[in-house]
Amino acid sequence: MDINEIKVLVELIQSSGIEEFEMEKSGVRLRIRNSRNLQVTGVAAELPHTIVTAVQSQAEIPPAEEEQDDLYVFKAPIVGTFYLTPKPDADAFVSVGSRVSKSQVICIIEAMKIFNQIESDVSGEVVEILVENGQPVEYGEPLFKIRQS
Amino acid sequence: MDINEIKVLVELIQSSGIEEFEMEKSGVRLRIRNSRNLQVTGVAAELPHTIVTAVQSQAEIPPAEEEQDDLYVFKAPIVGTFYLTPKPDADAFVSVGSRVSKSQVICIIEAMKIFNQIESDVSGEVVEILVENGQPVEYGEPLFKIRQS
Amino acid sequence: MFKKVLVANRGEIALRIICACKELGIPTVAVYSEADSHSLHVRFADEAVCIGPAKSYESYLNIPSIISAAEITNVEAIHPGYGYLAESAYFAEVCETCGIKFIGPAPEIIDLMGDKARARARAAEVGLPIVPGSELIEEENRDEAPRFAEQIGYPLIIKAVAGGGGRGMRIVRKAADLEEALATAQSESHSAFGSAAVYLEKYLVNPHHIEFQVLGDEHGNAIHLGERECSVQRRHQKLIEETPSPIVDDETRARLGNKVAQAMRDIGYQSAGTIEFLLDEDGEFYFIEMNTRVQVEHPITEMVTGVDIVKEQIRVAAGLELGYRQEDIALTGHAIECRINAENPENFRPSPGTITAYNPPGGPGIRVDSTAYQDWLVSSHYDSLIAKLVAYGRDREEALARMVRALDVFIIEGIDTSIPLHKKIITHPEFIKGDYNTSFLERIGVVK
Amino acid sequence: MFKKVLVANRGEIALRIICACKELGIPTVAVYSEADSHSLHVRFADEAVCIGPAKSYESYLNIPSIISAAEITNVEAIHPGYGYLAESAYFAEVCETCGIKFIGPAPEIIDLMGDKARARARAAEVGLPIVPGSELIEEENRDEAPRFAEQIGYPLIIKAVAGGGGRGMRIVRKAADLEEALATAQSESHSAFGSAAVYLEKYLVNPHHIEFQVLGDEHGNAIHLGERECSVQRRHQKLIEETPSPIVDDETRARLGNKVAQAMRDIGYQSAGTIEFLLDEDGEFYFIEMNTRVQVEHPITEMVTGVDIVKEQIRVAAGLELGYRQEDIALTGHAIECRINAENPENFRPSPGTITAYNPPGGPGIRVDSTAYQDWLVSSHYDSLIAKLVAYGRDREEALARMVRALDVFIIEGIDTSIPLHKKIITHPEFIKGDYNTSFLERIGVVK
Repeated sequence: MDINEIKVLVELIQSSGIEEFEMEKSGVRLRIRNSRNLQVTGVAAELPHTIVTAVQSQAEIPPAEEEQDDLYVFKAPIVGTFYLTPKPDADAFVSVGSRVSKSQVICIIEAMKIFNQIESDVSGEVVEILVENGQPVEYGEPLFKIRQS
Repeated sequence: MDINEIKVLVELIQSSGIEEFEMEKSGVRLRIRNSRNLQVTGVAAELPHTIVTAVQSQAEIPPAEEEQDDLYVFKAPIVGTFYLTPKPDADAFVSVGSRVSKSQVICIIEAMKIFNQIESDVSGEVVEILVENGQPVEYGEPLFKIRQS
Repeated sequence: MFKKVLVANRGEIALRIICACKELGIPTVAVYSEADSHSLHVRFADEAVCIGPAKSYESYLNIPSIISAAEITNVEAIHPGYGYLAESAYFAEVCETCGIKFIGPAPEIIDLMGDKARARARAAEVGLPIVPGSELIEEENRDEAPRFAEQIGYPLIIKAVAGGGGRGMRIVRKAADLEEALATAQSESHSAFGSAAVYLEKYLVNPHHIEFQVLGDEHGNAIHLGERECSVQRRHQKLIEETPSPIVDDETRARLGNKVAQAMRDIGYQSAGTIEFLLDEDGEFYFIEMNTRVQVEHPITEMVTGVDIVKEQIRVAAGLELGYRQEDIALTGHAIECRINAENPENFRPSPGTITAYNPPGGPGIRVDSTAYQDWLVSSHYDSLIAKLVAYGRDREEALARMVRALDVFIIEGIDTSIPLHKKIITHPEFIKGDYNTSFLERIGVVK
Repeated sequence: MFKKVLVANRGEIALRIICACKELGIPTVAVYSEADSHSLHVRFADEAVCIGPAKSYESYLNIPSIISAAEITNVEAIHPGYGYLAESAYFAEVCETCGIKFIGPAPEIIDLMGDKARARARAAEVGLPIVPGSELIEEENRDEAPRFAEQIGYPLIIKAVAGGGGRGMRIVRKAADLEEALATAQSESHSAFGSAAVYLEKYLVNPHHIEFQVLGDEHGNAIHLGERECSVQRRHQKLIEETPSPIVDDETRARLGNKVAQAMRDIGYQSAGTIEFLLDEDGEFYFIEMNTRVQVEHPITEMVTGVDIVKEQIRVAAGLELGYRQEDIALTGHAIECRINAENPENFRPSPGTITAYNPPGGPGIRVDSTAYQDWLVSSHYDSLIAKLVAYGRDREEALARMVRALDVFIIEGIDTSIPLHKKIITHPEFIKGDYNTSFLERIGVVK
């Protein structure tokens, strides 16, 4: 973070009417509070009120895992090829809307010619399947969204 | 972060009407609070009042140029050797407490064997002499503090 | 040539291999742990697969995970770098079974060289000088020990056959101490490794650690690229290496180098490798072990020979002939490497953390191999090597002068590094004279 | 050797000189403008003196300020780098008067080579081939112009004696156009320079720009370090240079190089310098000018010869003999330089601003000369060169492959750079074949 970046920030905050600004970036902590009444005449105009807390990260970092409400993101525990069915023509282990219970097999990941049965570690309802059948997945790749219950 | 950056920040915050500014960056902590009411029309406008607290980490950075009140810092306009007297045994052009007027010679800077008479560009009282007689000075090096009047 | 290569490593060596592949026109796949998602080897590979959490044994040592990554990305070969799985015969075998070329020697060779006793025996067979040693000493022939000891001479060292990490080892300086030392070593070995078998070996006092770089192909060719002087060590960790060694002359280099190359042809060695020797005060070389992989300090050899060792290693793994014959190899000038570690330069404690400023040196004769950058978090999960700084000059004096100024202008802030330690060593009068052996850092008081 | 040297420059060349001084054990003084207070040349010099505000003519071109800085720091010599005061005979004279050694040739030589007509005449005297040209054409002998033109042949170019920047220049392709072109050139010259004197010169169509590096000392020695191919130019600005030239063979190099070295001995040239030639389609070389200073692209010559040109330049300025004879010089391998500029790669507009991420490439064969760093503000006051990227390889193919991968992994964010343009050029089939001349960038459509 250099002076130009800070300058831009300050100008930004000034013009936006932000009251308070805090920032932390690899060794740099920045906090700006702006309590003036800007060009407000007379009456009690409500001040814009924004609190920004920016934790700087690099662009390529994947977006934060959303754990809104009770949505649980089930991630690949191993690297390999993702299958929703036990064999090519069989039914899928689960589909959107399925109820799964803890320890239930929800997919297969093939690694080194071995078909590893992957068990759910929560109980709930499958809300979304994030990877297509037959696709390669890396460690930690989100596979399912499950609404826990 | 050096003095120029801080200066830019201070000027920016002062003119922007931001009330409080804090910053911490690898060994440098900065906090700026600005409590003036800007562009206040009519009544006794409070003087701008800025408090700068800069804790410098690097030894080689020159101390912050203080522009408190009406103290003017007169800086070397050229590189060379600084002399307070016109010749070795003569009296000094000025000493602490001297009154100087604009265009009055206040020191000599020797450069390329030439003794350049350096004239003050303000009128006022010499409050402090920042460089010893016979010392080399670089461009922009603070030489005198002058209380303008 | 391979259509795609997976690099089963991290840090500077992973980037080094990626660069070699780029120069050969081969697309690459990086693998990485969750802690390394912002690493440069991930950024610069054509593809990248996360293979596990931060801990090495769950990621960089996780064979199923790495093989799976290779399979889902359809690579033809895996380069293991150094450390991690580079000297795992098992991993090389798994690669072979899965139809993936392991860029390194055959599993049997890795296996052979991983077993110190067998390696030593094989080295002797192919004509390399080995440290004089005894037969195995077990319970039944323990009374023959004094006779063995007389043959070898004192001082000698007792080593456990199954040993490692100094356990089961005893230095014996005179005959009177043999009996007791043997008993202690055997019982230590028995409790540590379940075997009381030990052997005696000539003990080399303050030797030099000198190693020869070799390259072999599957067409029966093998050459050596001269030696590296690696005697600046702290607890058997190399800190500074240089080539040529200040105490090896051209005649010795040619004689021993040719012996080493012939040994590689006899063994059928088909990759890059390093033969490590100890050189004692009488000027005798003794084989100690062979590293069947690319070495951390390979860049100094690249600087003085002009041979790109990693590219050659990949080329020969793909079945091509070596690009050089022995007569093409000439050592020109001098090169030194300093391993810049994230550690306190006095107590050597690792110093993980975020690098707040990073600016490597450049200019003539300077090479930096690193994946460090400003804002990079040096993780406490992995080793502390953050940059290899190499200085090359027309002679040793110029190389040293360049190293000093490069250390001077190398900016790394936010963490402690070994840079101040390197400056101390490089400017030490004895180092400048080239007068140092493996006891050097202790002698000058850097290591207590 | 000098006790202390002042570096009268900024940017990468200032740091290059500081590094050379460090290697020679000479303390340095940096000078800097107010805009450069955070520059690396200031950080790495032993002392630093602020000499004026940002504008170059008030700081880096401010002779009294620089001489004063030299006096207050008691330096023995000043290295001018390239650009700024490097080819100011007046500055060299002032240094001499003040008892400070100017690291460069004598003022008279700078003066001579700064005057194109005199330089050309002197070059012819010392046996260098010059472009066939006419006598001066003024009002009184204008009617002789057609005869001169016949001698030279078409196409030819009319040049103003006092000229520069293309004014007073006209290309004439056939005799019928001569009369009118001459009139226009003369009136243009008269109004621009106050003199209507012009001359005719053979016009070289799409020539190569090839220059020879020379080194001389005050003991009568002078050698050449081979040539550099500098034909990749945009508006006479070099972008990429390489050595050896893909179209100069060993015999030609030796023949012309020896001629150049002999010319330097005849002139009594006592520093580093560059003799620039145009090479036409018939394989003829023509002297165009001499640069009496270290050249931007000197690193590629250092890579293939192993000679540290800046250190040699300082050594000979201190009165020492050249460290090399001609027979010590051999060109080994191949080197290429890309000038990385802070500019838009398409419209070439400068792109000053803060560098938000900076990570130069490393690994085998890569050299970076730069003072850039993350968080550095590239000022709009100075030229846009922010890094010189040099790739060395055992042959041209390896050097090219390394350059491509180095460009690939060179991270500069926050400003535009010429990196994408370099990638386009380096991977262009004609460039790869080595088939290019000064019209190359226009021909491939990079420059309109």
